[in-house]
Amino acid sequence: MKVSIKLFAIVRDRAGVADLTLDLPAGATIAFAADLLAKKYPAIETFLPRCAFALNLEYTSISELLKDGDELAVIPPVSGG
Amino acid sequence: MKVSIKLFAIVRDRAGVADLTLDLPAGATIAFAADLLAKKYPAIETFLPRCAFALNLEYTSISELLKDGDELAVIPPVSGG
Amino acid sequence: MSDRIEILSTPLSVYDAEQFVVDLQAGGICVFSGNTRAETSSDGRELVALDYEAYADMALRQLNELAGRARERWPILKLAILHRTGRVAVGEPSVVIAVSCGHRAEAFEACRFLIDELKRDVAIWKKEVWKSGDATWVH
Amino acid sequence: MSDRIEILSTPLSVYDAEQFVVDLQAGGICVFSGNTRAETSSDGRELVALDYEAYADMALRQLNELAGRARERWPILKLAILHRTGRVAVGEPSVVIAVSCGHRAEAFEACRFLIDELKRDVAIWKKEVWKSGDATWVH
Repeated sequence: MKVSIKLFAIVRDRAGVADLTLDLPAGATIAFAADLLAKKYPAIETFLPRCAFALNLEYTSISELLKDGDELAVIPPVSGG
Repeated sequence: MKVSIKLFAIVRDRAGVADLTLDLPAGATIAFAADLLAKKYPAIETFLPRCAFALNLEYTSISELLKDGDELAVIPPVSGG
Repeated sequence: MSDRIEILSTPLSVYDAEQFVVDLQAGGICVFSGNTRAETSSDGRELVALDYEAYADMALRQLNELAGRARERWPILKLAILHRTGRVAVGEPSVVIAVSCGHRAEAFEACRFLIDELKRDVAIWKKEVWKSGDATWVH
Repeated sequence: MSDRIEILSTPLSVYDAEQFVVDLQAGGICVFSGNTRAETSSDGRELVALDYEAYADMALRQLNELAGRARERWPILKLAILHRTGRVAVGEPSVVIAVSCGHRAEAFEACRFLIDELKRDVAIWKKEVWKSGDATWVH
């Protein structure tokens, strides 16, 4: 299944990419996708534990299951305002 | 001695006058001037106990002594803002 | 220290007050505008305006003193306090307060303090003006 | 219900936000403007701007949900939340929030709630841009 990934701020800068698509096995969780991202972009590995995740625009837990067509965003600690 | 009196809002409306001068005996207090105002303008008598007094632009107590040239204002409960 | 404290008989500008307090050191600006609110009395009369009267010499002295008390409590960069006299129609501002500070908490607190104290103490009065033509002092 | 909630790449107008929330039923309007504050880093570098980035789809959804939570807690007449993306120079606003209510306490509280929650939760990030040319994300 294909999951669209969005990276922002420091994570996007370190990975050098803002949008990508991951091809994941059925039953993959957000944690699984995060591990894959860490392997693909070693520069973000140490920062990922400080990030939250948003699935289809809503914060969710890393144990959540992904499905085909999902949009998964890595959310570094926010600093708006 | 002459004391300048200023009336505002409901007290001014009831008395029908905004500014006047009272001729007071030496040693007169604000309370004395207030009694005189109540006699001069019976329409304000019942409202005066709800009023504060400002002597030369500052709130003060009715036991304060007046002196020649003072400006005494009757301050109904304020409602600015 | 930069304060703009005025009692005016002409319409107040929230924009001017806010622009006055803009400061390169300001991270937070809080502006309060107190407006005449549409109202219907218990006996069905409609409010059209509030008429404000001030003991201007005293009120200005009080507002300056109030600004000084706020500056003692919060690290205020700039502040503006504007208050109307005369007729203020429904929807129009009778008072505008703007405060700039390094951080937002201070700006909110100082602005709230200024309007609360202004209403409690300052020598200004308002009269409700009803559509029927009659008017009643608020005391 | 009347909300104006926008993420904009162009300069924010405190005036527009305030005018948007004017309402005949409003006795109190509270406006907050969060600005880039001049700053010098511990090693002597001068801040020239903040660069804002938003996950706009999510941030707008969050801000709308936030507005809904504020409306459940306070009797809000109108509200505006505007947030910048892109470069915001020292002295310029990055966020403007305006709330109108019948009474002032509600307006202050709702406005404060909105900026506090926005900063805590909404998918927006800023980068400090220094005169030296380097830039650091605030996380």
